[in-house]
Amino acid sequence: MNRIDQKFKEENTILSIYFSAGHPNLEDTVPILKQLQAAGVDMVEIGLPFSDPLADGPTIQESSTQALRNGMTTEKLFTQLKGIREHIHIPLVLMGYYNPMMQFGLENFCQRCQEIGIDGLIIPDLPVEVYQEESQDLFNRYGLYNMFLITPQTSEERIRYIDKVSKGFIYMVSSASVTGAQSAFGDVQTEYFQRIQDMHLNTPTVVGFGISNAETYQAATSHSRGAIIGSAFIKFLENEGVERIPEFIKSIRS
Amino acid sequence: MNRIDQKFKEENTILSIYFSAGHPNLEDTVPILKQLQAAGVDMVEIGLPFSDPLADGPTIQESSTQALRNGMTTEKLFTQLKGIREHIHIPLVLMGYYNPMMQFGLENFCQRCQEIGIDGLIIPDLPVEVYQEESQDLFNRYGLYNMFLITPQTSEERIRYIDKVSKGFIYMVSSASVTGAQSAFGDVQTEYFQRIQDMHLNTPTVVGFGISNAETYQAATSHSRGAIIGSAFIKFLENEGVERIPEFIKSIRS
Amino acid sequence: MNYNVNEKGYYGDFGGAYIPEMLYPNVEELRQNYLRISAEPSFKKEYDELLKNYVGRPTPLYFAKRLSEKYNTKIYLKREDLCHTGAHKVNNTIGQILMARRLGKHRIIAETGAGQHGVATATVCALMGMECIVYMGALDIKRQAPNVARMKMLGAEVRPAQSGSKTLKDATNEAIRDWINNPVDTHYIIGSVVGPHPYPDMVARFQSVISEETQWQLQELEGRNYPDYVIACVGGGSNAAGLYYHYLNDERVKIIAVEAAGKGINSGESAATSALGKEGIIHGSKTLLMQTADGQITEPYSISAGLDYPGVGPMHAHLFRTQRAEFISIPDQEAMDWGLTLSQMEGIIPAIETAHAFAVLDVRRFKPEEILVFNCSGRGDKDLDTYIDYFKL
Amino acid sequence: MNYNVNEKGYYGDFGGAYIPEMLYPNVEELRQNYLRISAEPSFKKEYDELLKNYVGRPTPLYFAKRLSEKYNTKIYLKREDLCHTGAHKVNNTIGQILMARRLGKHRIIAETGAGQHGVATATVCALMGMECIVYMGALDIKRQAPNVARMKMLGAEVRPAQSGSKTLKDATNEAIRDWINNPVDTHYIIGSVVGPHPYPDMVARFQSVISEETQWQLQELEGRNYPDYVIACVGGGSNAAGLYYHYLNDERVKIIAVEAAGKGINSGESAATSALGKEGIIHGSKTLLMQTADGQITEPYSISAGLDYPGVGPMHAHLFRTQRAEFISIPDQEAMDWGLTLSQMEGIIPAIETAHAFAVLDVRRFKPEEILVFNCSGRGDKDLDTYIDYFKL
Ligand SMILES: Cc1ncc(COP(=O)(O)O)c(C=O)c1O
Ligand SMILES: Cc1ncc(COP(=O)(O)O)c(C=O)c1O
Repeated sequence: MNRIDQKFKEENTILSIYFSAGHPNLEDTVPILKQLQAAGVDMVEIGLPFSDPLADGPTIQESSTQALRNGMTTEKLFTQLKGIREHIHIPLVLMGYYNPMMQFGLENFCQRCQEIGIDGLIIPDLPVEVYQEESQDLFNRYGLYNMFLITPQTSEERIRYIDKVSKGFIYMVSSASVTGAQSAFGDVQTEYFQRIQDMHLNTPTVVGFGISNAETYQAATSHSRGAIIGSAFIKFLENEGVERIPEFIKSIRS
Repeated sequence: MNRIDQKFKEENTILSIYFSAGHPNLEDTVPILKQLQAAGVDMVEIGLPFSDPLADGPTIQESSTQALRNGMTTEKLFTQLKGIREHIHIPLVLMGYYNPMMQFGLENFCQRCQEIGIDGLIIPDLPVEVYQEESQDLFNRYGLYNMFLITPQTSEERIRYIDKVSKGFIYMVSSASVTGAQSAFGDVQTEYFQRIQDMHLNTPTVVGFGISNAETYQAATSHSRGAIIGSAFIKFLENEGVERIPEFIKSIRS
Repeated sequence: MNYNVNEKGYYGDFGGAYIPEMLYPNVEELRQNYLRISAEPSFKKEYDELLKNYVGRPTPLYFAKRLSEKYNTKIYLKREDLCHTGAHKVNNTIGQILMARRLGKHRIIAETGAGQHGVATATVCALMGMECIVYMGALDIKRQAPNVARMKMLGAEVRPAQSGSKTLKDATNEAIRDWINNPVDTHYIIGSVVGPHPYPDMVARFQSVISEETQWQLQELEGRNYPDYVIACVGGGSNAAGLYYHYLNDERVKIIAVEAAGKGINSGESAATSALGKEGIIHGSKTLLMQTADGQITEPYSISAGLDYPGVGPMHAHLFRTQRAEFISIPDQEAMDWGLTLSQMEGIIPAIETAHAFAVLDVRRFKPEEILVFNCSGRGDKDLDTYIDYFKL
Repeated sequence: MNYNVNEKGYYGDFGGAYIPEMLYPNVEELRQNYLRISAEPSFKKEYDELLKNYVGRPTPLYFAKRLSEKYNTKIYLKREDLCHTGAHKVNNTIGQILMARRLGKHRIIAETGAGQHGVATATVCALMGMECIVYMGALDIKRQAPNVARMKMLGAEVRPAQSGSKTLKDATNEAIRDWINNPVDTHYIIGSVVGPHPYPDMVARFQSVISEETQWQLQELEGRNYPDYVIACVGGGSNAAGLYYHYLNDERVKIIAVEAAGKGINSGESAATSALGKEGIIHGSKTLLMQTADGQITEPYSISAGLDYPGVGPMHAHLFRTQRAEFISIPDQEAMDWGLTLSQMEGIIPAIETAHAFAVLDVRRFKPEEILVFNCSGRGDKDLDTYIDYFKL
């Protein structure tokens, strides 16, 4: 069974963390993963940095730019992650834009993911229709789940469609906004969470974008199966360093 | 008899000097006139300064601008010239643009000229046709001659016409060029002088523009009844001062 | 009354050719030939084709919807700003360069203030492969660097006028001097309806394409070929002359001329010739001009270089004196504000000259059914530095 | 072969809509409606009238006599430089603003590099009284001060893109982010035939008025409605797409696309996408783009800001791959020299982008009877500073 499915079976509420590989320092990838697992995080999205991350907010953009400056590449990331499964058992998702994957060679990319033990991919600029036409077969062949996003503007019809195509989880974008921390959710978001909850989808939903603290984590997970923290975690990393990751995780789950 | 006619009767070769009233210093007008007469000059053109002397070269322009800065006005000039005939007996011609005369009031202007004893006017921007229509009668009434210019481009027909209208002398522009000293005349100019001489006009011709030294004076007067020196005299005045005027005149007639 | 020029080159009391004898052959050659040449079919064909295929005529007659709503009247803009080189000036330079060629001239001179006429002249000279010298006040050369660069790009020589106050008036003097010095091979392309006859009439005729087009465009748009008002700014007066031309003798059409009041008519820094000027002679023409009691021409002032001229063309002096046109003067500040208003309400950044005309909307009332045609004489790109400075953009 | 877009939004291998889900509703709404809306009679009427009365269309098809003589072939210039705001860009922004209104949007965003598209967008927003935000690289804001001022004059807000290299690519990213953040009330006016389907097709259709006019103009001038060559510069490719459009499937017409070689194709400072690019995804479209082996998009370089883009539209990628079009790349120096040549031979100062296209005359031979149509995509006023610096004018 895919580790993602396994995790959603085992845990009621999933805490997932996003970080950009190669940031703050080029070789931080593995130490961060170890710290996160040790701190009890349920899942990790490893960001493959891209020069033009147009679906990301300023914090992730900057971490991505810094990672590239540090020398991060697709090949480099795969090299870092080689053998990672000797230490890391939680589900690992690679999150990146489509172009670097295409240039790496899509099949080659999938094969390397499989070798390493990557469980799934999130590719923000690969819409579901294109996925079905261009890459679904390939991803399946290498046992990779592809996760899709839904937003407050996604129509019910389309949500149902995405639900049908989805494996693993659905990434539920909290608001019509590129990623970036916010300190609380408003009524609009709560209503949206409720609306999705009431749809009783087959695929579990995980809320992302704007989760930054215990309060927002709480709010998100009361309507969904989990939450993904990105910007807030990256800012913490920058300010406090890899060693203090457990404190961050504790503050969320407190 | 008008002093101009008288002079052309008396003298075979006329040396006439132009200067801008009020330049180099506001009160130089009368001293300059006295020096010129004493030095044996036959006639003087007194320039009435104008802000936009578009038929003049740089030297005269600048002297004109300086004169205005010094405070020269039409009224001021008339005041300076009041009683001048007690000392000055050679013909005096006022040379100026039409607009300041219009503003002074054309009749008023003529009357003041007559009172002072001015013999004639040169108004570069008053063409002969307009003169005939607008001012001939008036000028006649106040005994003022109006002198016209001809240039190397003036057609024979037009020269004959101007000759018919003219009194005093015809101002023969030496070359197609705004005033400004040159050190010698070329073949083109000599041919032009000859051509005009061969027309045997009724009105005496005086060459102006580009007379700067004995040589050009010589060349001009060998084909005409006289020459007018402007720019060269003004430069001399600026550099050497009013007192040394006799030297300048001597250098021309040597 | 007839408001066109008479046979002797006068508009009522104004006009004529008060020129030095040195210019007589050139001006006379032009006077004797300009009507004949411009009536030749081959001339008309070449002129019309260049206006169409090169200049981009007809320029639109654009109904300004938002402005019309705001002022509750019908406002049309004659879009001379869309002409090649960015202003109406080129209508005239195209005509004159063709005239110059037919007169056998191969050297062109011009004066320029803001540089628009200089650019339009340099442009047609490049088009015809003719030598071009543009006189421009040394001060204006510094103030209008982009237009100087355009002229140089176009292969023209820009000669600084160092005399006087080193602005437009002096550049005109220098150009005239050049013409005096080069009487045979040179044609002087004057940039407005000023100068000795036949220039005011010739330039007005070349610019009259503006009202000629306006007639059929209005016919198409409004079912009648005349407006209630024609409104234009007046520097020398060429864009205004062009817009008024075919309506001069049509008393159904009211004429408004807008001059630059500068810092205010009584400030001593103004270019409102009709208010401040007296009859006199400037650049070969009897007209209204700003001058001292002693007849010295005064330096005008306007924030817009193209209106910064101490006279108006003789046609306009006549329209003023006969009250055929109403003259209104607009200070710098209102003109600048209108530059912004037109930009933000209609998406058209006008030349500051042009902006003056629109300020009429704030000082006169118009009826809802009245049709106003404004001459949008030029675009504001040349004025960006001034706008930037003024509005701290 | 058919070179138009197919139903799925692809030109051969290129095109599509590789967009984040957050953009799906907007892009999908556009995709479902753009053909229907632009076919509505009321839309066509409004669009055509604005092109005519506001933009100044038709733009002339000008026979460049001196250039034709020098190169011994028939050279026509399609005069998009005469459009209101100074380039072809406005054909598209007029269309898109009308589209946006019909989609009920009342807030407009755009990206801009040199500022031409930003000005064209700010212009139509002013015209319609709509809010306008233009994203522009912080570096470009400094380099293109006059166009920034024009946008501000027009009432637009210019927001600096501080990410990445602070130029066009980053401004586009910022605009996309804004759209993600404002999914309901905002329309994003993309400035070239780039971005996710239906943008490349929609923009090409709005620009296709260029070849539509060229057809009847050539018919009038040459008695046949097609030339032997259509030649245009390609940044994103919108002016080229407009000129090629009605000739895409007419094999009698040869297509030449001119890219910016910058300091030379192998210098590391170039924008010659066809020579240096590989298939990939940029700004939502699968196309050719300049990128590292690792798939990071590289910063392009060209002296002309409008060609300084690391990709080309998918139509052009397809024209290149199928060899329907010949791609030529021209270095900075030749382009600049052509800026001067066109100025001095025809009196037209071209945008530096535009100047690139003409350099084809030096690298290809044409026959005397062949008819070439160059797209004169924009005027060079925006580039004066660059010209001044480069030629020390
Ligand atoms: C745009 C524009 N409008 C008006 C003028 C004023 O000239 P005129 O009064 O001759 O139209 C100028 C002169 O440069 C100009 O550039
Ligand atoms: C005048 C001009 N030409 C060409 C371009 C390049 O754009 P495109 O390739 O979309 O026509 C630009 C872009 O700013 C431009 O301003």
